[in-house]
Amino acid sequence: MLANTEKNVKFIQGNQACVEAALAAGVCFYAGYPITPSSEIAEILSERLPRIGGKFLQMEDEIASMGAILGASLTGLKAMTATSGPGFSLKQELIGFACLCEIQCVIVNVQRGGPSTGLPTSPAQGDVMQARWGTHGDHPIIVLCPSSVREMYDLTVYAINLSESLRNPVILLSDEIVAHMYEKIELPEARDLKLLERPRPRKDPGEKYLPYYTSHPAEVPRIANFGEGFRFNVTGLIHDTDGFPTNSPEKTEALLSRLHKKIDSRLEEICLVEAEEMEDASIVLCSYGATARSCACAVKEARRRGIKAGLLTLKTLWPFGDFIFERLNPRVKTVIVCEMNLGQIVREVERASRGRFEVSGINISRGTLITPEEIIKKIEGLIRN
Amino acid sequence: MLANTEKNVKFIQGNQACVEAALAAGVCFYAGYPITPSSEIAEILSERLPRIGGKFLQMEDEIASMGAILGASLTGLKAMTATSGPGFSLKQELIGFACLCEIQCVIVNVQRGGPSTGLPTSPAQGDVMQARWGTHGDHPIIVLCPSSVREMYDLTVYAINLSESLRNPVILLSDEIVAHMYEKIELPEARDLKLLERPRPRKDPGEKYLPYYTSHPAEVPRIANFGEGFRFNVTGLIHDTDGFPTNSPEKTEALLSRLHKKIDSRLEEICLVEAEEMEDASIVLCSYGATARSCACAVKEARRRGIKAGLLTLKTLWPFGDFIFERLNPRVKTVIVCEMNLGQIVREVERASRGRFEVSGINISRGTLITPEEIIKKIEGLIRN
Amino acid sequence: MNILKLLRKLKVRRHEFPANAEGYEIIFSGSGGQGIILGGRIFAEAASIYDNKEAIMTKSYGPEARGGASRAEVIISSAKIDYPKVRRADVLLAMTQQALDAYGNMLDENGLLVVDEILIKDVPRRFKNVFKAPFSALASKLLDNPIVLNIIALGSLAAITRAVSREALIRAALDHVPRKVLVLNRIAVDMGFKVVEDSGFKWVRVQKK
Amino acid sequence: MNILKLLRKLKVRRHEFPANAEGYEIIFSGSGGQGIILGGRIFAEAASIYDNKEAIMTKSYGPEARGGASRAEVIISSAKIDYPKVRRADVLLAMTQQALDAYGNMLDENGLLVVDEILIKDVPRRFKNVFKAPFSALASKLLDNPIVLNIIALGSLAAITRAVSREALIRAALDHVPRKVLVLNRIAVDMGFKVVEDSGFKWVRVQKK
Amino acid sequence: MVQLKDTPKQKRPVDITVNERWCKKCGICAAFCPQGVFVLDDFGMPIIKYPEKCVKCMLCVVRCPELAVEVKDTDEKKGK
Amino acid sequence: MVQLKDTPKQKRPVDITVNERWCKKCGICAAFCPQGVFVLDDFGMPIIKYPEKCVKCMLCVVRCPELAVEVKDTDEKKGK
Amino acid sequence: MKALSEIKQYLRLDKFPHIWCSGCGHGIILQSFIRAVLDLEVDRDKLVVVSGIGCSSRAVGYLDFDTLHTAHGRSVAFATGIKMAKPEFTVVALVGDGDVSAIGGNHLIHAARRNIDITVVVFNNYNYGMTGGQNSPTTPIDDCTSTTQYGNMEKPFDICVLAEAAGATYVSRSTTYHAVGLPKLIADGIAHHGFSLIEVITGCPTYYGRMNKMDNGVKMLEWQRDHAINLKQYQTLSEEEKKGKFVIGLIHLAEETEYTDEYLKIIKKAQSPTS
Amino acid sequence: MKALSEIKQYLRLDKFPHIWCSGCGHGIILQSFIRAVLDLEVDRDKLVVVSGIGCSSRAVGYLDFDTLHTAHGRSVAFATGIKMAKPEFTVVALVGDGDVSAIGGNHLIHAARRNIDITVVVFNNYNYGMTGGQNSPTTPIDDCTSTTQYGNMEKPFDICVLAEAAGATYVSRSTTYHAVGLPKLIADGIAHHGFSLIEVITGCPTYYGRMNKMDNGVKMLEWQRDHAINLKQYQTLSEEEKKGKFVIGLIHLAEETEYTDEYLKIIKKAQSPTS
Ligand SMILES: Cc1ncc(C[n+]2csc(CCOP(=O)(O)OP(=O)(O)O)c2C)c(N)n1
Ligand SMILES: Cc1ncc(C[n+]2csc(CCOP(=O)(O)OP(=O)(O)O)c2C)c(N)n1
Ligand code: SF4
Ligand code: SF4
Ligand code: SF4
Ligand code: SF4
Ligand code: SF4
Ligand code: SF4
Ligand SMILES: [Mg+2]
Ligand SMILES: [Mg+2]
Repeated sequence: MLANTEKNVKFIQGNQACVEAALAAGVCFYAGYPITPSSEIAEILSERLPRIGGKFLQMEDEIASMGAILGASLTGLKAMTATSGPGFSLKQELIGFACLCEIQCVIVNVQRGGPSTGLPTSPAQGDVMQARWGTHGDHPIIVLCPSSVREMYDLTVYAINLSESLRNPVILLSDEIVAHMYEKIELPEARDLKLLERPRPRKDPGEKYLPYYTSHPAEVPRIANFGEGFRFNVTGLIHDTDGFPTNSPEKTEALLSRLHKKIDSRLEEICLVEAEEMEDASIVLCSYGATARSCACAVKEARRRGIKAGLLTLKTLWPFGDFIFERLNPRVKTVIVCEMNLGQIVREVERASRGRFEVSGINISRGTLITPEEIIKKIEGLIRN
Repeated sequence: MLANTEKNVKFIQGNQACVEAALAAGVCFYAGYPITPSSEIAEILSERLPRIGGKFLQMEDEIASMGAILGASLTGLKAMTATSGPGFSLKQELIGFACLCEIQCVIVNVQRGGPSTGLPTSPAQGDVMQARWGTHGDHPIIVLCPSSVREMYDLTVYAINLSESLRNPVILLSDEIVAHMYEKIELPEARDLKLLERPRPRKDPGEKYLPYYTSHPAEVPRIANFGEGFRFNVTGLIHDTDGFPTNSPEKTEALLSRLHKKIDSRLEEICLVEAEEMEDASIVLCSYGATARSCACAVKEARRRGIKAGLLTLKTLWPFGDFIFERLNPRVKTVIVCEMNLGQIVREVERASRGRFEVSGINISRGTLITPEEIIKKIEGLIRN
Repeated sequence: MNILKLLRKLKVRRHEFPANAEGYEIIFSGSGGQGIILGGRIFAEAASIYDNKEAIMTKSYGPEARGGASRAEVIISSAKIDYPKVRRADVLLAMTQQALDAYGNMLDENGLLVVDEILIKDVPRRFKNVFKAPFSALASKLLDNPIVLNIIALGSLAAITRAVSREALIRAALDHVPRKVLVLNRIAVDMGFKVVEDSGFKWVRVQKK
Repeated sequence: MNILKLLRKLKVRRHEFPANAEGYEIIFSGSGGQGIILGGRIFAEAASIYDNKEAIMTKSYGPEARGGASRAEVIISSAKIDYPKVRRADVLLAMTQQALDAYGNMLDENGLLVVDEILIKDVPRRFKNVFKAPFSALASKLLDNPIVLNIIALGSLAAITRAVSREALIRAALDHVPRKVLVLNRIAVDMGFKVVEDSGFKWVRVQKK
Repeated sequence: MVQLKDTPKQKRPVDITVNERWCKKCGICAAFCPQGVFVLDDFGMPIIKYPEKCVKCMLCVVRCPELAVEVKDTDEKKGK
Repeated sequence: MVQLKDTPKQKRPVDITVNERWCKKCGICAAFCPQGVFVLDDFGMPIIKYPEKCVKCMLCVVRCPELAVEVKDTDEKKGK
Repeated sequence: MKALSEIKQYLRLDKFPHIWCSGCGHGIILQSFIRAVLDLEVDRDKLVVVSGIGCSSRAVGYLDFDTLHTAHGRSVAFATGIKMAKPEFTVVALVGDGDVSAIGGNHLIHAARRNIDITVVVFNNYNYGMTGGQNSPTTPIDDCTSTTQYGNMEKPFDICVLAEAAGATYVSRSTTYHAVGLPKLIADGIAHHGFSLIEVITGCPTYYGRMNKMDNGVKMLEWQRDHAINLKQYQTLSEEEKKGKFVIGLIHLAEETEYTDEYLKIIKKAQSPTS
Repeated sequence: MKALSEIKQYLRLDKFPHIWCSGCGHGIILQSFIRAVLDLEVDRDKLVVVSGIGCSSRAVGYLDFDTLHTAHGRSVAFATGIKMAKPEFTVVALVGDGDVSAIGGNHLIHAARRNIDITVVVFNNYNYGMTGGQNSPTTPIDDCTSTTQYGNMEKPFDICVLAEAAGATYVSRSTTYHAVGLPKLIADGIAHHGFSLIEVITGCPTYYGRMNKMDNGVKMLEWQRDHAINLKQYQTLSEEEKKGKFVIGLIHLAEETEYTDEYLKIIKKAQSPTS
């Protein structure tokens, strides 16, 4: 019985797991603006960060929060913010800035019912497409989605690692259920965490420092931190490898393509997915976040009823792992995408399917979790037809 | 020779055509914030609107502009705003508000190079997915895309009509080329325009006014204007038919589904597409906006070279017309989507294809128009393989 | 009175298959200031950390969070818990009339209802197994501290259901209270047990269908 | 000097097929304040509204719009114009050295180059057909108004190319100027024609390949 | 003002009511009534114990956050 | 201050330069030079016509929007 | 003083009891606002009441006028659009301190600058009640909130001073304790032709109060009583005595051209034949 | 006075000539800013210069420090993050009137409120130069711009008054005409420990100037010369004479606790064993 307390086992909510992970992974700067259901992240950090000499800032709005963490990140600190739908919409412009300028940061979006103010205290998964496409212009992005308190921890660490090592914003797309759900979790020792750091300039400051130069097109540029003597420029205009604006079509193309290759060339590494009961499955549930819990429950029940059901739980939503669906066992006849929205990831699965299997969706947006019963009903309906 | 001058033929830029159309269609309220390459719309309206007693407001930012036009629209005026990428990102939160509260308005986004500040004076088509998914939560939206000065006029009128009649924001997604391009256009007489108006309450103000009530699920609610004595409530929270907040899962589902049905049930009517040389085409170019002009040129050249090429020019980007691709002649082997971005509508065509034909993309984002030569090269490459 | 009819009227969704069959699904409900959510959390934590079971807690609240009914849903099980929400509660703790009215229909027909007999005046007859105690009065009158009403209730819940052990509950409770009220809270747990013992109340759990 | 080599160095993209073969592709270039864009617009408008042809104009400018080189691209044709940008210009009007340097390579090898001989000191030898005139001096010295340099140049362009008629050009120009300078602008157009006539300059257009 | 009649306060009794459905028992009416008209019951619900003391200052009405307190002249009420 | 020698301004001539690559011919240097040191050529380019009149007030330097005007003591320049 | 029954005619009675906590001051302001409208005899069908998001902003749901519950911080922008579209309407924004001075600060100062005839009533409870009591730009120094657990280190805005500097032409302040005089201050703001702001100090016993030793509505009102002071009295105090006190009553009043009036002049100018 | 050659050591020479129009005043401020930095002997490797979007904001591209060209209006928010992350850095924002008082107004007043040690230099040319000369929140009444062709009807902000009301502890104003004294005002702002704002009136001959009969840099400087006046002189003027004049020099100075200092105290408190 005592074992648990010794092993640093905690019974905490997802939002707190996120904080614990962030602190363990070295985040020492947070700026945010309160919004349900993400506020606990800010509240806990406002108490914890000063203890370790870190900085907590409550800014005047979400845009300012985003600006502040990007400024802090440019000085070398690991920085993050947390918000929910309305705030996430407001952050979009500066998310694009971070993508283009390759400024690492983690943005937690605890999804609630939308659109607009929507259902502020209810869960939803309506921001999945927005997380990919919310800012103007082509940009690369990584979006991770936890379905338990444990994953809230692990994916927070992963988000920080990906962001630092790839110099790209990473969005942790949680939902009200996972964020407010209390579960038992054993917190790892900070020293057991594998942490990745941002690529550093190879040389000391000198004449010709090219912050955005890379030797091959999928590499991550070795951008210095402010204050180290490199005296370089960062701009949201399309820029050359020297960091200064350019209008050149060739350079524009080169920059945008490098930004995308940075992510796409690491697709399989970035895309985490969990497969359950997939060996012989002919009908596959595909889900993510809190909804994956309903699916896990439904798969067990379906198996109990003799249905060959399997489960794919996506942890990485973007970049989208087309390859996962390309490699599906040909035995798979149908993939049912289950999500608390009116049809978002199901579109991606449809696209990735290329007609190789049927795609169906359980897309419900009403502020409550989709139930295992609803899923079973759908499965049985599909089998009957 | 005199004919032209008598017939009200003008040689004007796309942005001005948009203004002429807006005024002809009854827009009498504009609020905006300057941004290249959309500013001419504001500049011309700032001079023209007062002449007709209309209101022009330059607000402190794009968010305020969006708020102001929604306020004005609620009082019964036809209202619009114009912006470009960065401003469009900022407007996202309130676009969601307008969708949920069913407030008609037209938002012009003259696309320029992105992401972030990007290439402010160069054309791009990088905001296509954002236009659909940019705000948080599931929401219905209509996005139109002109490829000539003439279409800038016609689609502005169409946008206003759709917005008014469906009580939904409509986005006119132009680009720097079309907006700044001068072409000859014959302006119709205002009286020749077919204008649609917002559905009005059937009864005078009385005890039980339900602004969001509809008798069947695809109907447009008959929401009164402020100041008419109905004394109703508008909220960005999920609301009941009476306009007041509710948490009920059933009512939430009903509202969101009605909002989407409002658009989806009229899919074929909303989706404008132009087909050229499609009768016997085996290779089809699919494009929109300025890029469609390159494609038109390329199709002619391809035909000259004996290639059975056809062209689909999408005028309505969202809702996406899956049916267009479902009904393609089986002769069509390949669809090449041509767009000034790194792959947006091509994903939709891939999805809609369901493996029935090959989908390929010419996706170039560098601040200049894709050339007919590049398209021909792609076509010939595909034919060779 | 036909119970089935009543059930239908109240729109209890009948489950098509049992879930978390071996575990407990418990709803803690009351109004904002009563510490109900914290109570649920302590109960779940006791089970999970100190009794080493699986437990999960979720909360539900409207935008009217601050005034209206609040509720915590706790599932305690020996196996991994997939679906985190309570579908049909084995136990419902209701500390206000409003809460009982709002969540009463989530209780299984054979489930246990625990209420504060002072704050709740009207317990519909359809509830078969009802344990009533004056938790609020016990807290304010006997312990001179209205705040511990939730802890007393937890003690009673544990006593009746045995879903958590007394020791685990005490430790979990003490984890969450300021040092100066440790003793008070310990006493509160014991009082909860005592109330049940004194009443001789028993509840035999029937497996949910 | 091998012209082909030069061309390659300057990265002139060779077209794989002729487009707008029957029409004119004209570039108007200069610096911000010279009214170059307006000049292009007047020229295109003359063709489209008053000569009843098809015409299209697009502009290009960097974020450095306000100081640097600006350019208008005009296509005039008897047929519908699909692709709106100039790919290989038949005519290039350059009013600053910077503009010539920037856009010179867009001119077809047999194309016509029209420059201000005062503002442009260095015309590379590869240009075969060059018409030089002191437009800026004509405007400021003879007409006492530097602003009309663009109108004079339009006159010359029309005179050499016949892409628009003199009448159409005059009418289009007058549409765009304040009433009090109508006469001045009319004279400016005529002056542009006169300069060409006086010089005896001829340009025979060769179909682009 | 001129009509000052011999109507001492207790002679024209007022009608003080608390809307129990709306009242949230905050105690404000009782705490700030200058005349001590209210007392709170065990649950915090205000009881109009000494209506005759009321001077109709209306403080309880305007400060009740629930718009639950009403103070009227008795005859006024009758008029309805 | 103590070293006030007999060096009238014209005796220690200054070296005034305009960076022609940067100058945008705005005319500010010429317009506000208290001594009329500059004149503008036909194209608006400033010519240092009367350097000897310069009092080294530095106004032309600090007001040149292009950072194109430099005023130095001649010997200072020699030192380089 | 109007009877409660008259007030109730302007309420959406079926929405009561309201959602605010016991002792929350927002309901007091709600009543005062209706009293102001009643006293002015505003045409209730031409009165639009706008709000943002926050507990305070929920006020509009209880008012039987045309009401608009916008997004967080944006009420003043919407109000500007409404007033511009229909200058003949009376437009009022009921907003929280967070809503209007944090995320909505820019819209506030710009509307004040324009001196557009909108009335803004700020429900200032020194924190974000709706989201659980985080500090707001008005939280006093050293006070505890959910995100300033070591005491607030940020200097607060004086919203009245800010509004005046930005261009507001009517500015006043009061508290929920001073509910008797509050309707008049609000009515004066509405009647004023130009941008008006009335800051009302109100209590959030659930969060700000609880975290600062005022865990019920009575204590919050007491605090207001003890710290608010009118200008005349204030001026008689020593510097030492002034500390912690704040002035209530009219703070600033000026006559300046109003925005929609000026716009009508622009229209005239544009329509005049010479233009 | 430092020689131009010294100034040039702080320039990115390969980026010259700069993009600004002939006669644009922004280059004058650029030089003055470098002079201030030189005079203060700021550690050039610990100086971060931030800007937004606008012609003025392009200034950072020419300065050989760590420079950050953010999004329109957001420079002060980024600057806040940088200063909070590294209190030992000197952080300056070079911004336009549109950038900082229109879209960025909220960040400005909140940074001022916090009194965080950032220096903001506002290049106020009374319009949005970059986008073609639309009116800005500082455009004087009746002036013409691309979007106020009938004359501007909006009352402008006095940015200095606004900043002071919001909490700024150093506020001054000058013009490009007064370029000799400008470096000192900027240097004082940088040296001041707290939030500083220096408003510099500058010319946009291409747009604002052209539309208001000042179509070159010389005329713009003349206008500044004729309308700027120092406080002492100003006070001697009659009300009539004051019209159209504006005060230059130091406007406001106060000593107040600085934000990052206060945060360090919070850290101490949090780390103290009793906490
Ligand atoms: C864009 C956005 N950010 C944050 C929120 C979350 N939020 C809702 S209300 C609120 C603050 C409310 O404070 P205040 O305006 O003072 O009102 P109060 O609840 O205190 O009356 C916040 C931050 C939101 N709804 N939208
Ligand atoms: C979000 C956003 N909105 C609008 C713009 C367009 N824009 C660029 S600069 C600018 C105004 C610049 O004015 P100011 O800050 O005064 O600088 P100036 O050019 O006058 O020096 C605007 C509106 C933008 N880039 N981003
Ligand atoms: S003030 Fe109102 S809510 Fe409070 S106790 Fe009195 S009647 Fe009830
Ligand atoms: S009106 Fe005044 S005296 Fe009468 S009960 Fe109310 S507060 Fe007391
Ligand atoms: S001030 Fe500078 S830019 Fe202007 S003319 Fe003189 S040297 Fe040239
Ligand atoms: S330093 Fe003074 S006197 Fe000398 S040239 Fe410059 S402005 Fe004229
Ligand atoms: S949380 Fe505070 S502001 Fe919100 S209703 Fe409760 S007391 Fe009022
Ligand atoms: S447009 Fe105006 S502000 Fe911009 S560079 Fe030109 S003169 Fe300067
Ligand atoms: Mg508040
Ligand atoms: Mg400006």
